[in-house]
Amino acid sequence: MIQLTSLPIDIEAVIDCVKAPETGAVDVFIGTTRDQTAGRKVTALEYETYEPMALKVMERVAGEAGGRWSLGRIAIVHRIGRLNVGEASVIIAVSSAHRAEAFEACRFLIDKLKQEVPIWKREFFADGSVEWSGQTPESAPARGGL
Amino acid sequence: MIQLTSLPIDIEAVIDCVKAPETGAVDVFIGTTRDQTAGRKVTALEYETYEPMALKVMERVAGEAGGRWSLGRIAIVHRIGRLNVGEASVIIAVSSAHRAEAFEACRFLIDKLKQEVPIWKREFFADGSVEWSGQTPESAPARGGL
Amino acid sequence: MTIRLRLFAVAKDLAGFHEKHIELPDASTAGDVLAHLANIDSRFSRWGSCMRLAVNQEYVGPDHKLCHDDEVAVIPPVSGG
Amino acid sequence: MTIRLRLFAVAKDLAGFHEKHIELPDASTAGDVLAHLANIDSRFSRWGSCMRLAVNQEYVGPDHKLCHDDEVAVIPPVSGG
Repeated sequence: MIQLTSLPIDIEAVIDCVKAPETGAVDVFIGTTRDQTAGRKVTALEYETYEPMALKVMERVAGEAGGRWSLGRIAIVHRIGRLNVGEASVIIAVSSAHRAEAFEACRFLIDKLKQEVPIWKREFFADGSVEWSGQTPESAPARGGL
Repeated sequence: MIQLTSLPIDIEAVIDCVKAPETGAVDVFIGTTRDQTAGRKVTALEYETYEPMALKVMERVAGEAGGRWSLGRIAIVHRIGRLNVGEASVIIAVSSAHRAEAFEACRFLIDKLKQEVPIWKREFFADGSVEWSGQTPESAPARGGL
Repeated sequence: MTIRLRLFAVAKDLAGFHEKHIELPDASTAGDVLAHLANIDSRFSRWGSCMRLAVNQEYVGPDHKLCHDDEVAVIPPVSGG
Repeated sequence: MTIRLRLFAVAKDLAGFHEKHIELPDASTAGDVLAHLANIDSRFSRWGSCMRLAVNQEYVGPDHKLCHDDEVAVIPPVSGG
């Protein structure tokens, strides 16, 4: 289950989708939107995506995890569009026969998602300003290019 | 939220209980009952506990995790009594501002639970036999005592 | 002294009871409780090395000195999760 | 050749459009797309070092050779999760 959705994420449905009678362990990571960034109060958030590429990259990283660990099923669901503070923005669920593999794969997947998947967060601050999150040219390490 | 319950675990309620607007990461471990043990088909399971001590030990390991990592909230809920195959027997949920801490604490807690908390699983096999799970005197390393 | 002995899982099955008040000599230790059980049923001797002991809901070593009215539990290898 | 250029997040805001067909000389590379954008708006020069490029929904390096009809996306630093 690899999905982008503009509706609230049904966490229980995602977990149910990875459960299987032969896999006794499920690890789940849930990212929720925070009420502040660097001390500034956030009132709402918006996620934009490059949908076909995001789905491709999510499928690829799920495939990489399946190659590295012996897993049951993997679910990655990311919320898109406008969110309130405290809502789940992402859920990753992984089942496996042994818990170490579920934990390691789940952590690998959220790390990869945050590095690779083309999704961008915009925060709406209480002072009225709206900003894209993350690196700016000033904060970013050089990556080549221009 | 530290609980033993003979009712099916409401996973979403447990997760909601650890979410907080200042903690953006939640890691959740769910153990589900498997349909076989060492190749033998299991039809049902029963968990017995020494309830007051189990609650004490769960509180203690939660306190240890809170001392080692900077966490939001911790929930540990274990099911007791008769379960069908595929049902959740345990859920551990941990929230934190940073995901590394949620993952590490959650894994620490399930490892500790499996080593320390006085809960015992009995499996009902398809061939009619019923057995306590885990170590026997033959498989166990010596621990002192008699 | 009298202690309240509680047995769980396989320990309960071996002894045939869950809970009982038992009399022990003064200055008995937690380990003496396992010796007492081994007298009831010799299979406890085989299990002895992997049974843990708890006094008043805290794990203790076999040398822990018991007091009158202590709740002493025999904890077979746990298998929760 | 013509490519389909797609911009997201801060790149879209800087350029003022989300999607456009643009003409490039034959044998252009993905990196040339960023140079093209820097001509439109000099702020792209500052961002250049942290924008990544994707051709047909796969990340590529700046030397990747483009083909007619490619979908070329400018990927600012991602912030999902």
